Amino acid sequence: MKQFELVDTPIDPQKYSEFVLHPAAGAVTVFTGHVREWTHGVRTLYLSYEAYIPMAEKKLAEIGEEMEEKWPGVRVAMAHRIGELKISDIAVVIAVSSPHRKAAYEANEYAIERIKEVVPIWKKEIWEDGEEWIGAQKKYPEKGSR
Amino acid sequence: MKQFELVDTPIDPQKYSEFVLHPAAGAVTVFTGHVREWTHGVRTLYLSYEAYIPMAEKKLAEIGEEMEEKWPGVRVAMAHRIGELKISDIAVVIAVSSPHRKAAYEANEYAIERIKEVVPIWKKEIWEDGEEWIGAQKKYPEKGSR
Amino acid sequence: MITVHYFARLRELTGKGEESLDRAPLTVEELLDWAETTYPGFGKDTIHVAVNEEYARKEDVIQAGDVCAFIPPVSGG
Amino acid sequence: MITVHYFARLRELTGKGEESLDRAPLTVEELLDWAETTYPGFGKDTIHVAVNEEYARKEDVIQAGDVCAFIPPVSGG
Repeated sequence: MKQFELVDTPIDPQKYSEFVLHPAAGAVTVFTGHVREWTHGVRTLYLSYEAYIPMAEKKLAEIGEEMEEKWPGVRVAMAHRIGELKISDIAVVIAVSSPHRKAAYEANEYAIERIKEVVPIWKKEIWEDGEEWIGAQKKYPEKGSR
Repeated sequence: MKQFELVDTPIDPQKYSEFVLHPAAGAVTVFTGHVREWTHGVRTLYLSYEAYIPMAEKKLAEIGEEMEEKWPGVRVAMAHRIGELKISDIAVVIAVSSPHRKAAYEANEYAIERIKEVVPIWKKEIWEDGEEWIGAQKKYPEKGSR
Repeated sequence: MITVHYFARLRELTGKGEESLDRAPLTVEELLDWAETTYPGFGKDTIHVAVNEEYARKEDVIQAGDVCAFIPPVSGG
Repeated sequence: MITVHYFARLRELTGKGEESLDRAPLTVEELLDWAETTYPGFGKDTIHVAVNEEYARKEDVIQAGDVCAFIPPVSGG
């Protein structure tokens, strides 16, 4: 595995938590984002994720650098899956270790917010009666917004 | 496994995250607290945890109920290990699922704060030149503080 | 008779994990006073008492058959 | 020549994942205008352009050899 990666196979969160663990770490937070069956009353059959892979991995690594600057002492590993995902599959994993728990929670939540803002990954929802590429209609990544 | 339990063997976080996952869950947060080698410049050799087991499991379940009241839709599983733990071993695991991520982060952090306040578990730190039972000297559990 | 449990520092101080007392009924405060007298250094001002696995107030009355536990400051997590 | 990549909705709209253009140098804004004209419904007002895997401003100039990508609103996570 790589510390920041896009994968097209099922994500094993344990690999990422083990990657960030070290003897000075007292806290590890692992966030996993899963395919949800129902969104706003519409039933999802499955999702399809697509990415601009090299740029997405570069942006994940940049987010990791931002986290290490903001919360010194954290260690981070992140992955996003692409391709077709079924209900409950893991789309994204964020593992953060820290000497103390506060930073592990804060940095982890920061990471998912940033991923949703700047990492070039796109989700298509496939329902019983249609499909659509999902994208926030108001918030765009800005150069230098870090 | 039980949803809220004390165990005297190594904790496998995966069991708890699988327990809370369901088709409406879009986010899962797993917190693990690990034995840290250094605390305030003192090197820990290992830790020993002791608990009032039946009351501790009851209090964990109560914390779970508090979480479900405060963040409707979350599912929770928690475990704390007792006995002797070495560096990097998991002392506590908190798994929370939620339709949306915000509640999964908030409820998880709430759980560890409450565990440290009210669950009758005690930690002894064993160093190269001594040992001591650790306990907050100022903050005590209050009846009805939930 | 009531049962009292000792944990952590208190277990080491008293040299026992539990014992039976023939003193009920008594209040939580009276139980703490008894412990402080019996086991010098008990430190009752930092200790809570659980009665039947629930935190009790100092004025609560312990009845025969109750299971009590002295709860020093907790440090789990 | 520059290379341009299309993803997600734009890949489906254009019917291609990438193509080569012989239009450099040009600004990001000019590239977006070209795309809107060439592919009706492109929606350039909601699309960012990455040049060599970094988000670019509208006034940035794209040189021959650069690798560009149209980035519609992202929805990872």
